[in-house]
Amino acid sequence: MLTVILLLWPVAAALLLHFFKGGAARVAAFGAALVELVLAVYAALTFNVNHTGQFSFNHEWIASAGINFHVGMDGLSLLLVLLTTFLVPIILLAAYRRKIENESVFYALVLFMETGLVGVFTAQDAFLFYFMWEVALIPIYFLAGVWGGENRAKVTFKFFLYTIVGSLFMLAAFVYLYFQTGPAASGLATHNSDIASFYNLNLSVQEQSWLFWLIFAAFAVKMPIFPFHTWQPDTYTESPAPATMLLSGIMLKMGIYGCMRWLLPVVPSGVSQWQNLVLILAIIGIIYGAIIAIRQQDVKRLIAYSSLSHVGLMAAGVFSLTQIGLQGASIQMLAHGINVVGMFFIADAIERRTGTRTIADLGGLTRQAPVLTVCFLVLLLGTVALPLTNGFVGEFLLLAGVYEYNAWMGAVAGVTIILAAVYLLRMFQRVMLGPDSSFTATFTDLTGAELAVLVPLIVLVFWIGLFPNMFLHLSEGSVMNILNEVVKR
Amino acid sequence: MDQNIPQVIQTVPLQYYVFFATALFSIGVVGVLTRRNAIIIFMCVELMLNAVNVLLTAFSAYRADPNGQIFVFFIMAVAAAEVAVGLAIIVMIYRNLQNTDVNLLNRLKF
Amino acid sequence: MLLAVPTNYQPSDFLPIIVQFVLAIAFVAFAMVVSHLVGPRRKSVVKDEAFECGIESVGNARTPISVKYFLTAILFVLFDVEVIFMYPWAVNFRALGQTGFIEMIVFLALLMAGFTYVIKKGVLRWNEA
Amino acid sequence: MIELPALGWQSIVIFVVFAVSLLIATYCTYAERVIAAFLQDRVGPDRAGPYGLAQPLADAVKMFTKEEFFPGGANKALFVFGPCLAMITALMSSAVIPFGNNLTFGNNAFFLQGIEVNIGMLWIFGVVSLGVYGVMIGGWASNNKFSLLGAVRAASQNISYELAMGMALIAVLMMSGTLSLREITLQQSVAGEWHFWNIVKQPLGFIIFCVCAFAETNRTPFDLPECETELVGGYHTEYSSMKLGLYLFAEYVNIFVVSAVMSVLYFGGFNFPFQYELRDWFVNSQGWELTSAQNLITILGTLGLFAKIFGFIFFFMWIRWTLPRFRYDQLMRLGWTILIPLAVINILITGGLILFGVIQ
Amino acid sequence: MNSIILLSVLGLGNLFLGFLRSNRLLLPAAMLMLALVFGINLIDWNEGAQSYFNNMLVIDNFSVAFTGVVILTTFLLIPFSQKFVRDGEANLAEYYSLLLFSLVGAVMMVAYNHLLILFVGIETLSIAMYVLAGSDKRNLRSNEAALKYFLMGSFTTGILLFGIALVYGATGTFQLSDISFAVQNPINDSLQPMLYIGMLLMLVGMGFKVSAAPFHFWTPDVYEGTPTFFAAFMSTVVKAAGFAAFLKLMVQVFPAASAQGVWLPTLTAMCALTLLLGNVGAVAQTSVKRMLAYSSVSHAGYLLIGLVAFNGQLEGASANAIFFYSLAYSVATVAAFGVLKLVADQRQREDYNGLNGLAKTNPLLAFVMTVAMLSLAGIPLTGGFFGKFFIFSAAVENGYIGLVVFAVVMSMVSIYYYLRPIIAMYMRETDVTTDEPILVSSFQSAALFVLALLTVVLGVLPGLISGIL
Repeated sequence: MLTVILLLWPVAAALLLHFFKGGAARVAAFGAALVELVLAVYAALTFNVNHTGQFSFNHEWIASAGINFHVGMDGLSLLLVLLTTFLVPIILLAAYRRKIENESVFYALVLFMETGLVGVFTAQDAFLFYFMWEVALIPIYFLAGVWGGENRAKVTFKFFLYTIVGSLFMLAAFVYLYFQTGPAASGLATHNSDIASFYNLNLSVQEQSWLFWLIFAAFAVKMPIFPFHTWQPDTYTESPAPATMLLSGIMLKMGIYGCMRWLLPVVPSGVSQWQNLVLILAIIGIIYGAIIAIRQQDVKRLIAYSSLSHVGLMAAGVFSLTQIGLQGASIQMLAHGINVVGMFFIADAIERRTGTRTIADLGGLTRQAPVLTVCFLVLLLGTVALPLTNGFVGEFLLLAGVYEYNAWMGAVAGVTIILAAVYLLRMFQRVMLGPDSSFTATFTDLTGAELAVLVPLIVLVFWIGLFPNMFLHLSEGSVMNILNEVVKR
Repeated sequence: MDQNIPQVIQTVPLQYYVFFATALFSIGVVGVLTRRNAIIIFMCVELMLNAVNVLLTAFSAYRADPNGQIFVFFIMAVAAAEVAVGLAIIVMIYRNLQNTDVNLLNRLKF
Repeated sequence: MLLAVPTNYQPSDFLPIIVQFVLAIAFVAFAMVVSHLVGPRRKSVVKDEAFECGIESVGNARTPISVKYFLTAILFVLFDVEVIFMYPWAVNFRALGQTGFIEMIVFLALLMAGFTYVIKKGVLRWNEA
Repeated sequence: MIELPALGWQSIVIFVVFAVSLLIATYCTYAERVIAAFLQDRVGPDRAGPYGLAQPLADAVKMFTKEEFFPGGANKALFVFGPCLAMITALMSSAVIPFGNNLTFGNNAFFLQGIEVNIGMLWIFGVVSLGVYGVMIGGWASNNKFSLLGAVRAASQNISYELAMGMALIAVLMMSGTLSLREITLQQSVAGEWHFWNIVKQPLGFIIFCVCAFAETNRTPFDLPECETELVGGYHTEYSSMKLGLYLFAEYVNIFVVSAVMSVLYFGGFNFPFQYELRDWFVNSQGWELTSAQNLITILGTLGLFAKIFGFIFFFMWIRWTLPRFRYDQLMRLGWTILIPLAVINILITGGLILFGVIQ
Repeated sequence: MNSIILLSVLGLGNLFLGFLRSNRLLLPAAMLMLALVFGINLIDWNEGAQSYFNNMLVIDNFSVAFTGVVILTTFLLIPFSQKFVRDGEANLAEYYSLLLFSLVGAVMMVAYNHLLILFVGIETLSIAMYVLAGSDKRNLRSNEAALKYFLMGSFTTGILLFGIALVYGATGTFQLSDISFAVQNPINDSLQPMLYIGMLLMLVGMGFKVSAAPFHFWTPDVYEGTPTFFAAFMSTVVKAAGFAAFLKLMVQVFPAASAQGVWLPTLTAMCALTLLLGNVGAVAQTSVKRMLAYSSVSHAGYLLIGLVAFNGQLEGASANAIFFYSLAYSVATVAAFGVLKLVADQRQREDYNGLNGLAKTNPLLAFVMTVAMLSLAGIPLTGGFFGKFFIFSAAVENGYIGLVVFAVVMSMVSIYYYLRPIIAMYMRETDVTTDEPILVSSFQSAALFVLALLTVVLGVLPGLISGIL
């Protein structure tokens, strides 16, 4: 039931937001997001790591088709719900003082999206999952499209088309799987789409082989894995900062989560058949993203490519099919979400002050804005995976997982850390150090509100870095279950 | 009611009616597809309907089943309504255009 | 069977119609041919002009005429078909009995409703438009 | 195939009917003038032949020898076709009218009727309606504004009154239950009851039918299509010689046919009062054979029918010189808003009376 | 049956309301009438099959459901006729009455059990639509639309009738169940070809009516020329009723395996072609109205999938799917046309750029249009998604995977043109012609809101009506 409340509260709040105008809407939205966070934390506190499928709720949705409104949380879901509910207020806070037209609509969309995201992470029914998957897409499309930059129409169109086409493949696969299932519990329909039924299907290797690609297409686009990524840098760049944060901080994770929940256990043979290829693609993505990032002149684009590189690593970890890799992915999802949101926030803060995102135009911010520099550095180091930061735990586990699967691949993937250090530190050096440019002459340091955004992020950077077990512990049971399902067949 | 009628009618083989109706119908179809004057097209359509009427009447008579002929009544009634509307449309166009050639009506392109 | 079909008629009963048709055509053709042969023919441009009471005729005679005529024609088509519907009913009136009569009252009520509408709509107001 | 003798007899009847209708139409022109003269208290045609009886023939000769005129800009084929069509349709309708009961010679019974079909009424109705095409085509083909206007008026008027006419007929059909004119006629004869004629049961229907018949034949007071004060000659303004003759002729043939139809439908057709009594008198008192008596009655009936027809024709002419012409909108309003509702009311009354057994 | 009588009588009554001095009463009256009919119609729900006129007309859940769809659609559409009221349109009462009369036809089409009723229903619907297509008398485009629609429509009727005649000749009856029986147990093998030709001609006729390719070519022209308000009616009510009739025809008349062997491949090919031409055609358009016309063709394609995948009875999954799809599609289309009409009435343009900046000047219009477009594109959270979903599932269940894959690809294509209005509204700037807010009465706003709400409710809680047949 708690899950349902988690799902419904943001929607309700989004609808109520219509009655607020301007600043009041901002406060109300933030309040609503905080309430959601409190609920999620409450869920986390009452969560029993030894049980799966908690807070679950199962009710007929489309009785005639055996589709149920089945939601519930295990550790992995909880982790991502926590991430979502934590980041949304942060993002809302980040939008504070931004000049936004139609504020109430903007915030309503963000809250609306939160429902979609929570829905994706908690859905226990294939069609519900797909439904929520798309529900999360629509608001972000409008957030990016309406409040975005110059090229937004074209860019968001591309984004929308990519993701929707990918997810249609997934839907097709789900429909196919659906027709392989037995009758629904209610007995009204001849099939059902519960996750448990999907896990228990007897599919031939060949079926799994093509089903794999259908389902994978959706996730690969969303993450994005290397050849499916072309929408990503443009979209990240053109979107307004809050949308970029939502995209990179949370939406990316939908893909990874989807792979773990809906791909590996459903078509295990298909996965093992294509595992190598996916890993290679992921590693190409890592290297490719990193190399392109080095060449970038635009701060936002650079972060976007870095994100691409990191996602590649997460995907590689997931597809290593090792416990350690999956665990690494779980924690890295959290870490990356926090880091990348922080990075984009800082990039946005700089852009708002200077009016430019071009690295060459910037420089010497350290002197005018020491607090900003410190925050930036911490997040950057987290991203570079310095020990004691959150990034380290994730990347280490991921690399270990990939290494366990194939040492060579592990080695190549490891390059990511070096490359990340290269492009990130280079950016830091050009932007923060060095002589002032005409753009940065009147730079001011972070305001209180901006600090309020960054402090919780930085606290978490260290918290996860220092006490990763708190989080790993949460997801361990789920990861084991997933691997069991994979091994079982 | 009367078994005599179909026998009398059957002195002309059914195929003749079918061929005749099909020929009429085909003439109508060809006319609709090739002619460019709205009135002529319209008349070709009426020809098609009449072919149907012939066919239905023939079948109906052969089977001593009145349903076919009742159908014909309805076709005639409906055709009359169609004529009414169709002529009104054509008159309307003529008053605007002074012409009934459908080729002139190409403001809406295919 | 709904329609009463008298039994003692044969399709061949209609054959004499051909005879009459031939007669009619023959008479008309005779009249036309004879008058063509007998009558004089003197053409002239002035004579061939349309006769409009001596006033020089202007414009094409195939001009659009009042739309009221079209309306009348269209209405006739509709009402005439409805009347045609009544023929089989009338012929079988006794067989159909009371139900048939009630149905026809409904039919006529609808017909008259349309009729009233048409009249009220001003089809017969010839001095307008 | 049909046996030749039957067709032969019927052909003879058709031929006779044809000739008679032409003759009557011809003498209608004479009658019209004579009656006009009588009503206006002046001398009618009296030069050609005794009492001017050869006048129609003279007219015919004149028509044949007049110049055949084609106006410039006319569509020649249609210009010729118009009067032909008018005439053909007029001539086609007469054959189904039952002019008499059967004559019996030995074992053979002959109907005094050209064509006995079960849909006689529909036939007349259908063919007569075609007549309007003749008018329309002729008027349009003339390329004359008066003609066109006359033709359009004629068409509108004809179709308008055809509705009321059809509806008036429905009431008759409800009583008779058949479309055969012969059956309808026979139903109007019950021994000892000459008033069994439909006019008794259908007075309203008859009035409607009669008015419509005037309009259908374009007779005064409904002769708008050719009203000389407005439209010169109406649709036949441009016509001359025999083509004009055919139009005029067709009108009189139509008068004849309509009169015959009215007689058949409402005035008992070839039935006449006390016919059964007369027959019985011949058989019982004079000792005639039944067939001979019957034949005599048949012939008398035929003569009676013609008497009725002549009466109606006289009525037509009488009206012509009595009533003024309608204005066009009055004419259309009469047709649409008075006659049609009246006809509907007539149908309802008839239906009710039949269902309640008041009339059989 | 009640709804047929009521609609006819009310339509007639409405006609006479037109003689009142003011036409302000007409709109509420029409809405009241439709609401009344809608309620009366529901009385027959779950009452079992009731047959009328010697079993020529059968009212069962199927017909009640589709009657509900067409009446609801009309009800939701009617508020957009307010401009007519404002402008003092002289023939307003006639328009409403024609709509009501055409609904009579639609109801007959969904309730027929005898080909005569099908024919009369189709014609009642069509003839009213011919008139309405040309209702903008002075506008040549409207004239032409009327003429094209009329010529194509009557041509189609001829084809359909010839088909009916041949089927009658082969089976000796017009009654659906009797025909079905005769098809399964042919009396005379020599008549089979006639039956099949007749069947195919009927297929073609119905294909024309629902504008399935290759018989769709008239659709864009007609829709474009027809006044927007009536084009909306055409693409919703006419289509829904047409498909209900089509489905009933195929399901009840020709389920026999031998017959299926003939019409199923034909229909499948038609379906694929419709999808292709509809979607590809829509991509190339610059006018929103034409785009919607092509989109309606493409939706005919999706509905045809449901027809291809029918599973033998009117209560089956594909009937449900077609029902749901019709409703979702109708609601979304009405919303789209409604917004388009409001915009086009004021801005005098129907191209994409006419929508520029609508989000700024009229957020509600933009929102409703967006919901409509997303629904038509089949994006979740809207009824259109579940419509497609049910249709595709029905098809997959019956093994038409190839067709479904093709349809999915085509619906990807469709996203391109459905997003264009959204892009125009939200992401393009206003210009001189578009910076004035569109005047929308609160009444119309309410209607738009209801339309959007209905679309979303269908998209969130499809279970409410998805399995009711």
